[in-house]
Formats: sequence, C-alpha cells, structure tokens
Amino acid sequence: MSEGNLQDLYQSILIQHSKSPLHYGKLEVFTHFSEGYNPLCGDAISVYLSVKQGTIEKASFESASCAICTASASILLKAIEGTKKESFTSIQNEFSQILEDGSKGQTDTLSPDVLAFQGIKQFPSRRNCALLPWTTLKEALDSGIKD
Amino acid sequence: MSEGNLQDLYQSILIQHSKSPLHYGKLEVFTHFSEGYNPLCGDAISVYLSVKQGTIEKASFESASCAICTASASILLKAIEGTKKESFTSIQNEFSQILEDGSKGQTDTLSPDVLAFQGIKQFPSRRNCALLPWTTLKEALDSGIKD
Amino acid sequence: MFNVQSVRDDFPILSTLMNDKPLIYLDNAATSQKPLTVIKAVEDFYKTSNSNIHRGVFRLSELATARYEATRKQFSEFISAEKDSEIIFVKGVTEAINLIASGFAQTIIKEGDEILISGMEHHANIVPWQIACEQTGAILKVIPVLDDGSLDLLAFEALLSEKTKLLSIVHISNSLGTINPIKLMIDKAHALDVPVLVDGAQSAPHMEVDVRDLDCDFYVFSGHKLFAPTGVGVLYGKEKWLEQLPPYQSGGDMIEKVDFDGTTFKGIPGKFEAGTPNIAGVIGLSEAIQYLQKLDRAKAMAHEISLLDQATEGLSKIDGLRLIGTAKDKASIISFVFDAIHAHDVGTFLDAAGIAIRTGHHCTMPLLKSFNVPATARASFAFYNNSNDVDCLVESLKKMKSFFL
Amino acid sequence: MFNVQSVRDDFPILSTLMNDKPLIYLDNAATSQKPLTVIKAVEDFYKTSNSNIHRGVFRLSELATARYEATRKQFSEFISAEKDSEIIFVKGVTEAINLIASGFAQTIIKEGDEILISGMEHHANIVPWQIACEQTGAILKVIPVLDDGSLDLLAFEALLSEKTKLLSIVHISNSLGTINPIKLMIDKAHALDVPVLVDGAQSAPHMEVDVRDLDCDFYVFSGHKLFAPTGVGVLYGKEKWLEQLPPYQSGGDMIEKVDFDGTTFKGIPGKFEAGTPNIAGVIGLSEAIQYLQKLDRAKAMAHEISLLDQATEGLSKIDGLRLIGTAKDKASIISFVFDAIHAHDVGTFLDAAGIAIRTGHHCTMPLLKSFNVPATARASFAFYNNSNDVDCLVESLKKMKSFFL
Ligand SMILES: Cc1ncc(COP(=O)(O)O)c(C=O)c1O
Ligand SMILES: Cc1ncc(COP(=O)(O)O)c(C=O)c1O
Repeated sequence: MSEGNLQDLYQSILIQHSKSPLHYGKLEVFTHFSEGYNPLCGDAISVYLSVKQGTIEKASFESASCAICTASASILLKAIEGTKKESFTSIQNEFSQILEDGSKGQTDTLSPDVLAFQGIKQFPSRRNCALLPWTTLKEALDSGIKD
Repeated sequence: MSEGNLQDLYQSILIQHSKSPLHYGKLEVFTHFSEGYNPLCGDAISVYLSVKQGTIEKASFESASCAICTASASILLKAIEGTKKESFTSIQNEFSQILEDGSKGQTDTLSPDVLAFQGIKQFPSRRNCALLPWTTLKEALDSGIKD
Repeated sequence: MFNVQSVRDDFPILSTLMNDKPLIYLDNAATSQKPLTVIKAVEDFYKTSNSNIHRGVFRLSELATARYEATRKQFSEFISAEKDSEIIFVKGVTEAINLIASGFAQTIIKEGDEILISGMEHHANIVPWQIACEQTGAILKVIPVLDDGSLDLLAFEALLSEKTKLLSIVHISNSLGTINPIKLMIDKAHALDVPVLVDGAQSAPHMEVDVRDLDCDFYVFSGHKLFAPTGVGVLYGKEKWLEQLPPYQSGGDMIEKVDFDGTTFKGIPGKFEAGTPNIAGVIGLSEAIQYLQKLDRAKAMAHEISLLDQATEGLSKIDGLRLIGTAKDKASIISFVFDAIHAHDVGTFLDAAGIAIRTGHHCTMPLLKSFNVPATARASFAFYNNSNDVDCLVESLKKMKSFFL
Repeated sequence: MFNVQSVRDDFPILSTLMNDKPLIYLDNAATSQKPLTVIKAVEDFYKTSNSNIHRGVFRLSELATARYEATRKQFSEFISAEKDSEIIFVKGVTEAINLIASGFAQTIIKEGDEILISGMEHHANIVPWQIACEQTGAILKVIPVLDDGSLDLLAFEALLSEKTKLLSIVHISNSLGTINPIKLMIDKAHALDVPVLVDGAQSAPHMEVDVRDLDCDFYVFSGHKLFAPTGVGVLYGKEKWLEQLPPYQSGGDMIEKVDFDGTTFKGIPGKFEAGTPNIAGVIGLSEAIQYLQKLDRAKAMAHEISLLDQATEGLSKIDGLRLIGTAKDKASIISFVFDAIHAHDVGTFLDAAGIAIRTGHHCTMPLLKSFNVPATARASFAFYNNSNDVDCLVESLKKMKSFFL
C-alpha cells in the first residue's frame, strides 16, 4: 500500500462529501431516530427520519466522525430521502457489495458518488466507518417511533 | 546425571532405612502429634511424641511415603529420642546443612547414616521429601498437646 | 500405517537429551510438546508482526487482529461449533471453568440447587464448584467411580434430577485415561433440561471433537496440552448460554461504552475477553490446529492405542505393579503403583534413564483417595511417541525393581 | 549518550517494512516490541525445555519450575519487593485489577464504603470497580482531571476520607502521558489508612519502579508492554494484603488438599496461581527484565524525554493541531487532535507512510469525554525510537494537512 492506495480510499468525491455533507443537521420534526457508535475510533452519529405512509420523506444526520463515515452518511441520506422504507434493504445490499468486492457494478438507487467507496476494500479496519450510518439508519427504521 | 548419581541419592544405607524404618508405628501414649503432607508427591506422615519435662522420651512415626521421606523419618526419630526439646533446632540446622551443600561436616547429634542424604543436592525436587518429617516434627513440638 | 518418525522430526525437543539420555517424554497429559511450525509462528509474529489487536488502524494491527479472529473461525470449524462467536479465548481450562462457575453462581444457581460432577474430576473441575456452591447454598453431587475406573452410570442416572443445574464432567480422565460416555450422559442430562459442561483438557489431544454432534453446552480446552503455547485456551459455549452469563473479567476491549454513570458491555465473544489477550498464544494455537488438521487423526489415534496396548501388556507382566484404571474405553494414559516402591521414587529412577513421567495425585486427590493410593506413576502417550518409548519404560521399570528391592 | 542504534538492532521488527515503508512504530503504549533475547528464550524453551511446572520430579520439569520461580525472585528484586511471595504471575493488568477488585468486593468493601479512582483511568481500572461497587453497595468516587491533564490534587484530598477503602490510581496515563505524583498520593492515603493500588501498565516501561520506596500496597504490570511476551503480567501486593484476599481462580496448583468434604488452599503466592500458568511467557518476562537491567535506564529515560520534547515542539508548530495533555510531568506519550481531521483519518494517513500510531479513545472514554473529544491520535515512544521517527511523524502530519484540507 502506498499513497496511491490512500488516494483510492480518500477519493476526492469522498473528501468533498466529508467536508460539506448533505442532509447534515437535526430535523425539526422526525418520526424515527437512532444513535450509532463505533467504539474503535469514536465515530458517533445520530440519524433522523421523518416517515409518512411508508415513505422516508425527510432524512438527516449529525455526527462527530471521520471522513469515511461522514461521506457515507451524506451519500446514504441523500439516496434514501423520498424512497419507500422497504427499499432500504436493497440499497444496503448494493452498498455492501461495493465495500466487499469493490464491484464496479451498477448503482441502481445510489448516486454514482458511492463508487468512491470501492477503495475501502484495502482498508479492512475502515469498513465499519463506512457502515456505521447504514446500521444506524436500519436501527432507526426498526426501533424508532412508529409512523 | 546418570545411574551413578542415582546411587548417590539412594545410598544403600538410605534404602535400608526405607525398607526397615526405625521407630515405625504409633505410640500408645503420646503428648504431641502432627500430620504432614507433601501435595507434590502425596507423601503423608504422622509423628507421635511422648515428651516429659522437656525431654522427648519416645518418638515414632507412621507414613505412606517415598524412600527418601521414610529414611529421613527413621533417622530423625532415632536421633531425637532421648534429647531435650530445645535441641531440635540445632539438629535441624545440621540436617539442612547436609541437604543444602552436601557438607561432609561433622554430625554431632545425628547418626552418621544421615550423611546418606548428601546426594540429594542434585535432586532439588526431592528436597521436600527429606524435609517433611522434620517440619512435621517441628509442628508437633510447637502445636501438639502440651506436656 | 502412521509414520511416527516423520512426525517426531516435527518436534525439536524429541531429539534432545535428558540426564544424558535421549529424552523419552511420557508426560503428555501434563503438557504436550510443540511442533516447529508452532514455535516458528510465535517467533515470526514477534519478529515481524507484533502489535496489539482490535484497536489500531495501522496495517500491523489490522493483520494481527485478522489473524486473531481467523483463529476463532478456525477453531470453531475444528470443533464444528455453530458460530464463531461461540469461541472464547481464555488462559486455559482452569480459567474457562472458573468463568462458567462464577457466571452460574451469579445468575443461575440458587440455594438447594445441585451441581453434578464426578469422582474422577481434576481439581479445576471440583474447587470452582465447591466455591460456587458455598456462595449460593447449592449442593455439589458426585458420581462415584467404579473399581475399574469407569463411572457408575446407574448412580449417575439416580443423581440426575430437576434440581441439577449443571452436569460438569471430564471427557477423558487425566489420571486414569478413562473415556467417559459423554454423548450418552449429555442425552440423559438434556432429557431433564440439564446443561452439560465437558472438560476437554485431555480429549482434544487424543480425539476429534465435534461439539455439535455431542450437543454439549460448554466444552473447554487448554492450548498447552494441544501442541500450542502455554497461557492460551478455548471456551466453547452455546450462544444461548454465553448470552445468559455475565461478563467475567472486565476492562478494555470487552465494553461498548464506559461512563461513570454506567457501562455497557459488548456482545459475545467480546464480553468475555477483557484486556490484551495472549495474542502470540492464539497465533500459536492457530498453527497447532493446522498441524493437527494435516495429520491423519484416525491413524494417529490408532497408533496411540497401539502404544497403550503395548504398555498395558508390558506393565501387567511386572510383578508387584498394579494398574490403576482399567476401564474398557481408554485413551493412551496409564497409571500404576508398586506395592513396595513409592511413585515418587519410580519417577526419580525413570528420570535418570531419560524417561519423563508424572508421579503424584495429578490434581485428582479425591479420585486417588477412592482408590486408596496416595500417588500413582503415570505415563501418557502422544501420537509422537513410539514403541521404543514403551519398551524403554517397561525395561527401566524392571531394572528399577532390582535397584530398590 | 544513549546509543539508540545499538538498541534498535536488538529488536528485529524495527527493521521490517509496513506498507512498503520502513516501519516507524509509535504505538508502544498499546504494546511494546520484543528484543531478540526474549524471542529466543521462548523459542529455546519450547525446543529444549518445555514441561509443566510444580509437579514433575523429572529433570525437565525441575528446570522449568526453577526458572519460573527464579523469575519471581528476579521480578521481586527488579521492583524491590520485600518478599518473592509478593509477586503473583497473572495474565496482565486487567486480570490483576479484576483479582484485587473481586477480592476486595468479597472481603473488604461494605455498603456505603468508597473506592477512589481518577478521571484518567483506563477502563481496566474503572469497570472492575463499578462492578465491585454494584455488588457491595459501595460508591465509586472519581478524582477530576484538570485542563492540562494533571490530577486535581485538592479535589483528591477532599475526596479521601475514612470511608475510602482503596485508592486505585494510574501511575502514568496511557492517553495523556501524565505522570501522577503517586508517592505523595500514597502518603496522603496512608495517613488515613487507605491502601493504594497503582496501575503500572505504562510506568514500568518508562521508569524504574521501587515498590518499597513508593510504599504502595499493590502495583500491577503487563508483560507485553514491558518488552515481554503477551499473556503474562505481574501483580505485586504487600504480604498482609495478599494474605487477606481470598483466592481468585481455583483449581490445580493453588490447593493444599482437595476433598469433597472441603478444600484447603496454599499460602501466597500459590493461592493466586490456579492452573497451568503461561510458563513460556514467564520465561520471556525473565529475559525482558534482564534486558532492561543491562540498559542504562537513566540514559534511556533521558532519551525518551528528548523524543517527547522534540515531538511536542514539532507538533505544536502545526496549525490546527491541538495537544491533549500538557501536564508538566509527562512520559513519552503524546496525544493530539486536529480541528478538521478526525483522528481515525490521521491514523490511516500515517499508516500509509509506515508510521504506526493509535487513534481512538485508548480505553479511557470518560477521560476523552472530559476533554470533549471523541478520539485522539496518540504517538508513544519507547527507548528504541529515534529522532528520525519523530521527524517522520511531524513531516507526515504536515503532508497530511494538504492531503485532506
Ligand atoms: C494504564 C493502563 N492500564 C491498564 C491497561 C490494560 O492492560 P492489559 O490490556 O495488558 O491488561 C493498559 C493497557 O492497555 C493501560 O495502558
Ligand atoms: C482433565 C483436566 N482438567 C483440567 C486441567 C487443568 O488445565 P490447565 O492447568 O491447563 O488449566 C487439566 C490439566 O492439568 C486436566 O488434565
């Protein structure tokens, strides 16, 4: 590994998301909420959702987290807003696939920005950074205030 | 080490004592008593003393023990019978000296048989076998029935 | 046929001398020797990869963590556990049983309950239960041992009841070699919903262990007896039990979040692995398992049994020698006493001939008491022993008789 | 002058690569590297002398036992203990503190009593006390940490009272490097008859420890941070305390006699060492101490402090970097955060440059919370680090800024 791989990990698109994350902040009104924490590195994230009739109408997050986690949250919340609750699983699978094998496969639902996560394969200890927003959002959906 | 050293350890005098120990058996009447146990090898010994006016008039032992321990008890109890309680410490020091440095020094109180224990120096794990009767007798003197 | 010479070449210590004689190591039940691959793995780890685990983001630490966790997976497969998280790394069998006993005492055992063990248990499977019983007011029940060194199975069935909160039983007796019918015992226990802990200290080195087939609730191992380094062992527990038990030691790495207002623990296996573990030990264990997996274990076992048979026959012919433990089903461990020579003297005599055996109570005092002997001499064979080792043992014992008698 | 190059040659890992760059190992507070003599001692033990201890009468076992017990003596001298039996071999600091906490909970702490720790403790010196307090109804009191990372000693004196049953305090903070004035604190505590446990995980590698001079009641060490193998550590305790505490784990080797009617335990140190210990680990520890004793430790310490000064100066000049922990009295551990770059990203960037540091909470979550940072980057130097290591760290951090910002 070298600084070359480092650029694979921190692709400029990812750095951009981390510096100016989308959907950052707390929703004034939300129906679902969860906090996630990665004890290894101290990443902490809160996810807020406003779900109406099965549709995630609004989604936002706040975090004290590393670049990978922040960018992942930014891309995720952008993708999820406006979708049906049920579609989360397929989006999540898509994302896992990219982390797992760095697959250059289609991104059906996610913005192409997500391909910036392909480089993470070489950094196993950073996988959880990318996943934290996803598991937290899942928890929010599963155990949050019911709509 | 070889079978030569083995003969140093198991000198014939010692084997003899172990096969036909002196002062073996339980005293019918005794004033002091203690049991000793070596968890490493399972040696177990009971020491019986009949002490009158500070003199150890009678001394015997029973044991389920290895050759070294049995011979040591045999020699010790023979030496101790008829002596003053107080003289035990000096006899014990004499014995420790022999175990410690295999000293060919004088044996003032102990029978010359005790020199058979010189070989034990090469067998550190067997030291406790030789010492068990001594510590047990000491306990009997210290904490046994008072005379 | 099992190629014992080629296996011997893997164990450097087997070509050393003891007391100027070629070492004949027959104390495998106390601790096993290590193949060169295990020794090398530990050495290489320290020379090229040493790092703490679970915490670093740098490459060395990632690799060490990956190897540590891969060993969990590997061991889980080795004993056919259902989930990797059912494998907890501990110091050895003693710590494993203490962990379980302490957890049971805290959350499961109540006054009047019973814990069932056997009369042939190692102290490590007695004392923790005595303490747990003392703390809770439960009662320790003991399955008697028959004259041949097998368990009294009728008594076992009679002792088992709905009061029994755990059956904790040795798979293979370290003093007698008896292989207990644990599958049958587990079935009987489960019929009354009694969970079963198997002390596998002596079984894993001698046979393949399949915890799913046995259906035991806990199974515990010591690495040092399994051709791995000292200071590492494995506790296998069914998920449902591990989740029920409270953490044992607490500190770093086993927590989710620490706050002076309260602390939350990790799930399994993390919650049972506090502090920096014996990382090099686990890496050595990984190599040891790989070594075993490459062996033809069926042949290795057959070879061990042939050594046991040879020893049994040879020793039986020595006048004044009595075998302790003659159960039908035995592993390659053989205990004996002489009428007129104390075990300790036997040990010293054999030592001078380069033969390492154990003498004493083998941490099974109650068992020896039931056989009415203070100590036995015990020879225990591993797959790397050969028939020459047995010959030397038998010949030396004959010589010994003329020396002492 | 301290000859750092000659010392570096003793540590094989320091000439390896990480991510194709020469390894710069700055994670010594997590675990230290091992000199070749330690690695060789472990290797040789397994190749020529491996045997279980305390039980065999054969030569191998006698020798292993002798070396194990000689290490106890050696360590006792190393820290100037009064008696060898005050040295207990354990797995590491985590086990040591758990042993003491469990013993105190069972025999000493009562409802309403207080245990006093500090706000900069490692989780290993927090969670066991939380549990002990929960079990007994005692109260955990915490000495606050000042902004510079030193203890609030006025608050300490106010918190100390006759209700305090133990002061348990870290000697050197693993996150901040702060060296606490423990001698003074011990004096104050003893004035109220409060015993003191010192967590020496980070101090023994950086300074000479004299427990008799300190007059502490307990002092605990992890071998893996002291250039010794993983899975071994030392608990020092004054005889009077060790005798008061009940056994911790139970099983083989710690008993005098086991009977189903009752069991008697050995005296110290045996009563605290149940089961087969990490024998090879103890032998490695013995070599590590010998290695340290051959060093000129005063010079080694001065060298470490010069590295700390160089790093402090270098890092202070980087814009946007903030040092966490700036107490006057510090060991060579330095924690820092960036305004705009998360510690985790710092760690990954340095890793690519071959530099191993730790990032995260360093098992001191409450401390980091009090500094209001979720994580820090931490570089920790051992005597084998050199000024080139510090230069590389500083230069890489500068490069990193332009990479991320
Ligand atoms: C100050 C301090 N205490 C306790 C510990 C725990 O030590 P171990 O993980 O070796 O048990 C550590 C090391 O992580 C430490 O730095
Ligand atoms: C049957 C049995 N159980 C438990 C133990 C204890 O194992 P360890 O000392 O490795 O903890 C042993 C080994 O001495 C054993 O043979």
